[in-house]
Amino acid sequence: MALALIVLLPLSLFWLPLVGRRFGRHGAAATAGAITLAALAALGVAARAGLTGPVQIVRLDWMPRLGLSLSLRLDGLSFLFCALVLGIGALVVLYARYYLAEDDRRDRFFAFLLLFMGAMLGLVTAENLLALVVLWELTSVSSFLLVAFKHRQPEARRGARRALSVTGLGGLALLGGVLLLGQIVGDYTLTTVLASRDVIVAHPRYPYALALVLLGVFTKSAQVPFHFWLPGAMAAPTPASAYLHSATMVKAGIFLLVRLWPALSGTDLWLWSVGGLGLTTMVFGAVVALFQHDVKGLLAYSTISHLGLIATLFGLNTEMAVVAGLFHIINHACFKASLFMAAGVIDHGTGTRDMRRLGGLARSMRSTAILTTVAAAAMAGLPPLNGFLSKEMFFKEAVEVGASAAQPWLVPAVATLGGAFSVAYSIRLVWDVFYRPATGALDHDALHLPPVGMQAPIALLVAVCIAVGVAPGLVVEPLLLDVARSVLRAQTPEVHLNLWHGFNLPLLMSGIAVAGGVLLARSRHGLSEVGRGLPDLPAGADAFNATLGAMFRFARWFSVTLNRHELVGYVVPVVLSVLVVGTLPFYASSWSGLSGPLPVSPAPAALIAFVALLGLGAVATLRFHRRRILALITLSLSGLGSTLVFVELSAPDLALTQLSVEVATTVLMLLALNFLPAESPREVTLPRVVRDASLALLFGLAMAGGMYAVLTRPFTTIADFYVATSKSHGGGTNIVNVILVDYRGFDTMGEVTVLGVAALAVAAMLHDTRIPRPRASGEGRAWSPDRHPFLLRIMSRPLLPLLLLVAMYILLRGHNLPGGGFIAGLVVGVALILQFLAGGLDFAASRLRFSFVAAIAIGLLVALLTGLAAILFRTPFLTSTFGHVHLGPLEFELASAMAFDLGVFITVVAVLLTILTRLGRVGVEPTERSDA
Amino acid sequence: MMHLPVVMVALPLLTAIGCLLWGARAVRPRQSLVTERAVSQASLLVLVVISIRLIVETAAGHVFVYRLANWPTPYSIALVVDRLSATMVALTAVLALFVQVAAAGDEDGRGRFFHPLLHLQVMGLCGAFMTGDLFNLFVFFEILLIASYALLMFGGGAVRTRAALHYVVLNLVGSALFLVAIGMLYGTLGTLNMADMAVRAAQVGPTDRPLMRAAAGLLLLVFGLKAAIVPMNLWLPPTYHAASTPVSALFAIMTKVGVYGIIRVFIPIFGPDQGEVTGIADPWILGLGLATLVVGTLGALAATELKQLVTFLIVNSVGTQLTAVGQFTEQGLAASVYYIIHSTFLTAGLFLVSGAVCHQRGEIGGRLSSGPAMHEGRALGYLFLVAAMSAVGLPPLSGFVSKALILSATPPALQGAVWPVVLATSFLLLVQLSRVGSVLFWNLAGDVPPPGSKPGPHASRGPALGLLSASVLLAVFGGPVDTFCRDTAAAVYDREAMIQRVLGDDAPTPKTRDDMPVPPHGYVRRPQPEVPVP
Amino acid sequence: MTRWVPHPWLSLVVGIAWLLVNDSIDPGHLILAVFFGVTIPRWTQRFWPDAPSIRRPGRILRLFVVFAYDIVVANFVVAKLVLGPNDRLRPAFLEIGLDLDDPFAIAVLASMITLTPGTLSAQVREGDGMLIVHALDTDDPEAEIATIKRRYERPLKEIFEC
Amino acid sequence: MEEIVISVFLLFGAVFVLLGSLGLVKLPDIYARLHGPTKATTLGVGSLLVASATYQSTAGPGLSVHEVLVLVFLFLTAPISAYLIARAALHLRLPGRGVDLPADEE
Amino acid sequence: MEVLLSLGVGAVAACGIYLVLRERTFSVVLGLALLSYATNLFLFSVGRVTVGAPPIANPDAGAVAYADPLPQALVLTAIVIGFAMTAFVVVLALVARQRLGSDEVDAMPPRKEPPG
Amino acid sequence: MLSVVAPIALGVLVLAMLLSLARLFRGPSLPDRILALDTLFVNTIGLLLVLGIVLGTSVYFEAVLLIAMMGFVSTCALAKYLLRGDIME
Ligand code: NA
Ligand code: NA
Repeated sequence: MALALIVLLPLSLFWLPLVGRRFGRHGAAATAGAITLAALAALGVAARAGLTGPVQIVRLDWMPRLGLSLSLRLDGLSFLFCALVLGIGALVVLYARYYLAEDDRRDRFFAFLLLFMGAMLGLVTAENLLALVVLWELTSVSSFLLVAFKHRQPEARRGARRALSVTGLGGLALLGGVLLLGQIVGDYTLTTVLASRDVIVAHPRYPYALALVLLGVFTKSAQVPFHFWLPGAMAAPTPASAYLHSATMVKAGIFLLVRLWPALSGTDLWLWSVGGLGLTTMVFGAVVALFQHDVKGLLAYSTISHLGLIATLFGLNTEMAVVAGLFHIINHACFKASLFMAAGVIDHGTGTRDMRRLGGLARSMRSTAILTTVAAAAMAGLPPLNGFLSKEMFFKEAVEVGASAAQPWLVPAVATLGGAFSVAYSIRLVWDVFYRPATGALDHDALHLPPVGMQAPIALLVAVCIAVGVAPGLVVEPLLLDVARSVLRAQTPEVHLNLWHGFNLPLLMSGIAVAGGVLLARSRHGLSEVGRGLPDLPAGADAFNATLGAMFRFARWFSVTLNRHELVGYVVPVVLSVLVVGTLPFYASSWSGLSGPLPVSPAPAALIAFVALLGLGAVATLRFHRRRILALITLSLSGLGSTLVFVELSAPDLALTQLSVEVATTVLMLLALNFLPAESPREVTLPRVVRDASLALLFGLAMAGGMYAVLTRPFTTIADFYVATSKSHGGGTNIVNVILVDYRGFDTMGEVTVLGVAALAVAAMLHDTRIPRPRASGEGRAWSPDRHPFLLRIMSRPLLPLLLLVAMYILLRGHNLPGGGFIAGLVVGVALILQFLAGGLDFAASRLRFSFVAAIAIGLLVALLTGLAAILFRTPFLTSTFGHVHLGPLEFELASAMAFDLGVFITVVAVLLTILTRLGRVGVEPTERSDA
Repeated sequence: MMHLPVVMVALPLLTAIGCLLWGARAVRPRQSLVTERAVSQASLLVLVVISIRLIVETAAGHVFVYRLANWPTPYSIALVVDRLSATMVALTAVLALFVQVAAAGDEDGRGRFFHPLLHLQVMGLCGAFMTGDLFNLFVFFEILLIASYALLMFGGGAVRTRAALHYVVLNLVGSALFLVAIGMLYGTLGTLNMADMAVRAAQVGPTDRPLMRAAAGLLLLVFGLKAAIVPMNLWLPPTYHAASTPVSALFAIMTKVGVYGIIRVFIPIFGPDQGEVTGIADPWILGLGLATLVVGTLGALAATELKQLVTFLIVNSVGTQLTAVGQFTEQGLAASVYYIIHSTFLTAGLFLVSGAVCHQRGEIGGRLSSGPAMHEGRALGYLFLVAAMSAVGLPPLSGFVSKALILSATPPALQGAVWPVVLATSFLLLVQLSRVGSVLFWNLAGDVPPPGSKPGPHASRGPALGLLSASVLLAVFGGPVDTFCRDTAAAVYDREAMIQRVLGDDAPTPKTRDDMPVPPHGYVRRPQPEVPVP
Repeated sequence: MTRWVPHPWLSLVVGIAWLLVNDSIDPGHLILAVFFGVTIPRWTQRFWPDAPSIRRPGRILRLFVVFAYDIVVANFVVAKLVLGPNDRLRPAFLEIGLDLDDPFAIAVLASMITLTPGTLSAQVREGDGMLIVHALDTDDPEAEIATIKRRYERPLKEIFEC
Repeated sequence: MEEIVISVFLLFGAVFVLLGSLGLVKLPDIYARLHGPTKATTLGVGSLLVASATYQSTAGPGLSVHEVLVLVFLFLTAPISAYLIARAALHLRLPGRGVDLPADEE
Repeated sequence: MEVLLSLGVGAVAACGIYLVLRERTFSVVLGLALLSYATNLFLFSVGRVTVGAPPIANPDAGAVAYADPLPQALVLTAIVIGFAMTAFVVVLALVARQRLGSDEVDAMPPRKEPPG
Repeated sequence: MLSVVAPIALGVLVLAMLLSLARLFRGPSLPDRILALDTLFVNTIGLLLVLGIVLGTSVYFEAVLLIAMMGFVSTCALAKYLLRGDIME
C-alpha cells in the first residue's frame, strides 16, 4: 500500500498545485512540497521492511490479455532511484519556490514537475515492462512540458520538441524491444524476465530486442549519437534542468540498463554496444563540455560525459563494474544537481550564464563560489569527494576489462583522457565564473544575491558529496550493497568503500588525469580553434535535423506536388485499380477463367437492334458530348435502348422504371443546362485524350469480359423461392414487385430514403441559389417571346386527369402486374411536370399548395409506419399480410404491402416535385448588373 | 427487445421525418430549430441507450438475427447484430450525439435540414453496420453517402462545393463498381445474404476462382474507396477539410464503414478455410494498409493547416486499422476493433478542437504558423495535447494501448514488415504533432486574441472534451475493452457459428433452378405466427 | 352537383377510361371508376379553371366521323407524297383567321388540322387570332383554308360556343 | 379469321409506321418532315393497336380494349409535339424549301 | 446473346468512363449516366438472360418458366438510387458553376475563402 | 399466318427505327433531331405491340402506355428548351 502511495501520490495529485495557488502566493510550491514529502514518507514506510528480503510487489491488472499490469516492485534498485527522485525532488521544489517566485505560471510548473516525478517513480518501481514503457513515455511528455515552460522563447520550444522527438523515438523503440522481450519470455513481468536470461540471450531475436531496448536507453540517457537533445533542453527553467537533466530523467535510461542487466548483459554484443558507446560518449561529452560558454551547456555536456561513464561501467559485463556504476549514479546525482542549482543562482543573480561575460564572482557570491567549487571538484573526481571514489573504481574496472583486449592500454588510456577533460572543464567552470578577474561586462553592485532557500539545497547536496567522500563506508556502503544485491543477487561481490586504496594504477591514472586536466584548462585558448569546430561536428543534431528536414521535404513533394487535387487524379487510380483487380485473376489463370462451360445462345433480331440502339446512343453521346443539348438527345436514345433491352429480356417493371426515370432525368438536365454553357470547348491535349480513351476502352473490355465470364457459367440461385412463394405467401403475382415491397422491402425503404435525402439536399443547396437567366441561347439567339406555347398550354389540361388515371392504374395493379408505387409516382410526377412545362412554374406551383418537403416526410412516414405496424402484431418490421376483403357485393384482395407502396408513391411524387421546382426556381430575371 | 436492431434504423428515420414535418410548419427556417434540436438530441440519446443495450446483449453471447418481413434467411434481408455490429452502431450513436451537441451551438443554423440530414446519415451508418445482406449494404451505403453529400455541402461556399463535386463523382463511380461486384458475386454464388455467401463461396470450383478473385478485388476496391485506402486515398483530405467542423467530426466514422465492409467480407467469405477462395486478398490488404499508413503520415508531415493535418491523421488511422485487420488473425482483428473505437472518437474530437482553434485564431485560421493568442488557448491547448498524445500513441492514452495491441498481435512472420512501419510512422507523427502544438499554442504573435474574434463556438468545447475523454476512458478500462474486442474478433472469425445463427439449423443447401418446383417444406412461413427466435 | 362533379363530361371520360384500361366492368372496378371519375376531375380542376362547357354534344359524333375519315385519307395522301419525288411538293404556310374564341376549341381545331391531310398547325398567334398552318402540298391556299373552316371550325364553334 | 384481321392490321400498321419514318428521312425540310411522323405514324400505331387488341382479346382471358387509351393519348399528343417542334423550327428560322416563313414573333 | 450483351455493356461503360474523365461537369454527368446504364444492365444480366418469360407468376407454370426476378428487383432499386444521385449531381454541377464561376470540374474557388 | 406476318412486321418496324435513327444522327437542325427522337419513341410503341403479339403476352402494354407518355413529355421539354431556354419559367 505504501508502495503504491509512493507513485500514486504525485501521479494522481499532480494537478493539485493548479488549485494550490488559491492558498496564497506559494501555495503551489507548498502543495508540491507536501506531496513530495508525503511520498518520501511513504517510501520510508515501504522500505521499513528492509530491502534485503524478497522484493515487495503490488499488483493491479490493467490489460491482462495484453500482458499489461500495473504492478510495482520495491527492491534496492528501485529504492535508490525513488530516494533520488524524491530526495532531490524535494530540494528542487524548495529551490524552485524561490527561483520562480516571480513567475505567475509557477503553479503549472509545479504541476508538471509532480507529473514528471510520479512518472519517474512509477518507472523505477515498475514490475511490468509494458507499464514501464507507459511511464517512460510519460516522463518524456512531462519533460517536454517543462522544457518548453518558457514557451515564448524560440529556443525553449525548439529544445522541448527536439528532446521529445529523440526520447520519443527511443520510447517507441523501447516499446518494440519490450514487446519482443515479452514475446520471447512469454511474460512482461520483470521477475520472470530477469530470471530468463538464458532463454533471451539464446533467442534468435535477441539482437533485435537488445537493439531496440538500447535505442531507448541511449536516447533517454543522451548517449552519442543521440546526445544532442540534452543541451537544447537546457532552455528549461534551471530547477527542471537540475532535476530532470542531471539527477533523474536522463538516469532513466541508465536505470533501465541496470534493470535489465541481469537479463540482457554478458554477451559480446552488450559489451561492444553499451561499453563502446558509453566510452565514446564519455570522452566526447567531456571534450565538448570544455568549450562551452554557457554554464548550463557545460554542465549538460558534462552530464552526457558522466552518463557515458556510467553506461560504460554497465557495459563491461563485470559485477564490480555494476557496483561502481550504481555508486557513480548516486554521486553524479548529488554533485550535478548542486551544480545546476548553482548555475541557476548565478543566472538568477547576474542575468547571464555566459562564461565569457562572467568572472570575479567569488567576492560577491562567496558562499555560492565555495559550494560550486566543492561540487566541481567532486565532478572532476578529486579527493576527498564522492566523485573521486567512483572514478577510481571506474579506472580500476577499465584496467581490468581492458586487459583482456588486444590493446590492453586502449581502454585505460581513453578513460584517463576522459578524466583529464573532466578535470579541465571543472576548472574552467570554477575559474571563469568565480576566480578570474571580472570582465567588466557585469555590474557587480546590481547582483541579485540568492535567498537562503536557494542556497540550502545546494549546501545540503554538497555536504552529501563530502560525507560520501570522507566516510563512504558509513554513509553509503550499506545502501549501495542493498542496491547491488537487488541487481546482482548471488553474484554481488565484496565491496569495501574506502577513500584510500593505496598507490595503484587507478591512482596513477587519476594523477595523470588531474595533471592533464590542469594543462588542458590552461591551454584551452590555444585549443579553442579546435574546440570551436567541435560542436559543429556533423553531430547528431545536424544529422537529425537534416534527416527530418529531408523527410518533411519528401512528404511535401509526395503529398502536395504529386497530388494536384483534380478529379481525374481521383478517378484514374480507381479505374486503374479496376483494371488490375479485374484482369489480374484472369491473366493468372491464362485467361481460361474468362469463358465458362455454357455455350452462348443465339441473339434474337430485336435484341440485336435494341443493344445496337443502346450502344449507338452511348457512342453518339461520346461523339457529341461537347454539344450538350445534342448529347442529351443521344443519351435518351441510349436510355431508350436500355429500356427496350429490359423489355426484350423479360423485365417489364425495369423497362417502365428506366423509361420514367429517363424522362425525369432529361427534364432535370435541361433545367440545369439552361444555366450551363451550351457547348464544351475542345480539350486540346492529344496525350490526355489518348490516355483516357485507352483507359476507357480497357475498362469497357474488362467489364465485358467479367460479364461474359458470369453469363457463361452455370448458376444456382435463391430466386426460385420467390417464384414459388410470391403468389401463395406474398399475395402477388408480380414477383419483382413482391420482392420490392415484401421480401426485400427493406431495400425499398432505403431506396426511397435515398430519394428523399437527394431532394432535401437539392432543396438545401438551391435554397439561396439564384442565377440570372441567360438573355439568349448559347449561340446568341434571343429567346422566343412565346413563354407558354399555346397548344401545349391548353391541351396539357385535359391530359392531366388522363395521366393521373394511368398512374392510379399502375399503382393499384403493381402487386400483380408490372407497375407499383414507384412507377406510379413517377407517372404522377411527370404528369405534373408537364403542367409546369405547359403553364409555367407559377401557374402550376400555385395550384400545388402544400409543402413538398413535408410531403416527402409524409410519404416516408407512411412507408415506415406500414413497416412498424407489423411490430404491433409481434412480427418483424415490414412483415406483410394479405387477404380477401368482402364488402357487400365486392370482393377484392388487399395486401398490407400496398400501403407500403402508397408511401413509396407519395415520396416519389414529392421528391420529383421538390427537385424540379427548386431547380425551376433558380432562374431569376436578369438585371443590368448581372449582364456586365 | 427483439426489435432493437430495426429501431436503430427506424428511429433515426422517424426523427428525420419529424424534424422535416416540424420544420415545414415554420415560416422561417430557423424558427423550428429549437424544437428540432431537442427532438434530435432526445432521439440520439435513445439511440445511444439502445445501442448500449445491444452491446450488453451481444456481449453476453447473444446474436440478433432480425429477419425483415419475416421471411426465412437467406431469402429475406436479415439484420445481423453481433458484438462488432453493436459496437459500430454504438460508436455511431455516441459520435452523432456529440456532433449534434457541437453543432447545436450555431452551426446547424447555417444551412437547411441539418438535423434531418444528421439522422439520415446515422440511419445509413447503422443500417450498413447491421445488415447481413450485401445488396442491402449497398443501399445503406447509398443512404449514408447521399446524406454525407448533403452534409458536406452544409453551410455552402465555393471550397466546399468544389470538394463535394469531386467527392460525389468519385463515389458515384464507386457505387457503380459496387453494383458490378454484387453482380459478379450473385451471378456466381446465387445469393445475397453474406452468411449464405460464405457457405457457397467455400464450394466454388477451381474454374470459378478467377471470377471470384475479380469480384473480391472489386469489393476491396469499393470498400477501399470508402475507407480511403491507397491508391484511392487522395480524395479524403480535401473533402474532410472542406466540410464544416461538426460534419467533419461526424465523418470520422465514415472511413470505418469501408474497413467494416472489408472485415465482414474478407474474413467470413474470403477468409481462412474457404476452399478455392481462401485468403483471396490477404496479402493485398496488409500491403495496402501499410502503404496507407505511410501515405497518411507523409500527408500529415506535409500539412500546412490544422484541419488538413487531421484529415491526414484519418488516412493514417485507416492504414493502421487495415494493418491490423490485414494480419488476418483474431488478435489482429481485436486490435483493430479497439483501434477503430479509439480513432473514431479521437479524430472527431480533434476536428472539434481544430474547428475551435481555427475559429479563435481569426484570419489566420488553422495555418500552421505563428498566430495570435486564443480566447480559450489554455483549454484548447490541453485538449490538443491529449489528442496529439493519443494520436501519436503516447501513453497513458488509448492511442498507446491500441498501438501496443497491434504490435503485439502481429505474428512473428509479419513483424519485420509491420513493426518498422508502425513505429516509424508514430515517430514522424510525434515530430509533427509536437511541432504543430508548439506553433499553435506556444508561438504566439501577441498576448491578446485578434480583434473581432469570438470565444465560441462554446458548444464545441464540451463535446470535444467528451470525445477526447474517450482516449482516457478506453485506456483506463483497457482491460475490459480489450477482452470485449477479443471476444468480438473471435465471434467474427467463428464462421460456422455465425452461419448457424443466420441461416438456422435447416440452412438451405443450394438448389439448382431445375429442381425446385414447389417451396420446400421448411420455407413456408405463414400461417406460422411465431417469429424465428434468434 | 357542380361542386362534386365540376366537369361531368370529363368525369364520364375518366370513368370510362378506367373501365377501358382495366378491361373490366366488375363491381369493384365500377366503384373505382365512379370514385376516380369524381376525385380526379375535382382535384385537377385547379389546373383547368376555365374548362369550356359542351353546348351541343350531339354534334360531336358527326364531327368525329368526318375527322376519322379525314385521318385515314390524310395518311394515304401523305404516303403518296412521301413516296413521290420531293420536287413535286408545293408547300405553303397558311394563315387562318380564327372565328373561334374559346382557347380549348382553338386547340382542338389546331390538333385536328395537324392530324388531317397535308396540314400541320405550326403556330397559334393569340394576339390577332391567327392560326398558322403548314401545308405540305397545296395549289390553292384559300380553298384549303375554306375547307378547314368549314369542316372543322364551324362544328367546333357549334359544340363549344353555341 | 381473327388471325387474318390481326395480320392485316399488323402489316398495314407496320408499313405506315415505316412510311412515317421514311418521310422523316426523305422529305426536304423540317416543316415537311413533320408531316410524316405525325400522320402516318399515328395511324400506323393505331392499326397496330387494333391488331394487338384483337390478338389479346382472342388469345387472352377476356376482352382487351385498353389499347384504346394509348390511341387516344397518341391522338392528343401528336399535334402538340408537332406544334412545339414546328414552333421551335420557326423560332430558329430554319429554312423551308419553297416557302416563306411567317413572321415568327407575335 | 451473351456476347452481344457483354459487348454492348462494355461499350456503354467505356463511353461512360471516357466522359467521366472529361473536364466539364456536364460531360461527367453524361458519363455517370452512361456508366449507370452499363452497371444496371450488368447487374440485371447476372440473373442470366431469358426472352419472353417475365416474372409474373402463373400458378400453372414451373419455376424455370421465369426470368430471375431477384436481379430485376435489385436493378430497380439501383435505377431509383441512380436517379437520386443523378439529380443531386446535376444540381451540384449547377451550384458549382455558380459558386466557382466555371463549369470545369477542377475549377478553383474565385477568391480565398477560409474553409471550415 | 401470324407467325409469318408478325416477324415481318417486326422487321419493318426495326427498319423504321433505323430510318428515324438516321435522321437523328444526320440532323441537321436540333428540331430535326427532336422530331427524330419523337418518331423513334412512336416506332418503339409499334414495335412493342408487335412484340407482345410475337411473344404472346400482354405485359408490355404498360410499357407502351408509358413510352407514349414519356416520349411526349421529353419532346415537349426539348422543344421548349430551344424556344425559351428555361423550360419551367
Ligand atoms: Na436513367
Ligand atoms: Na407525337
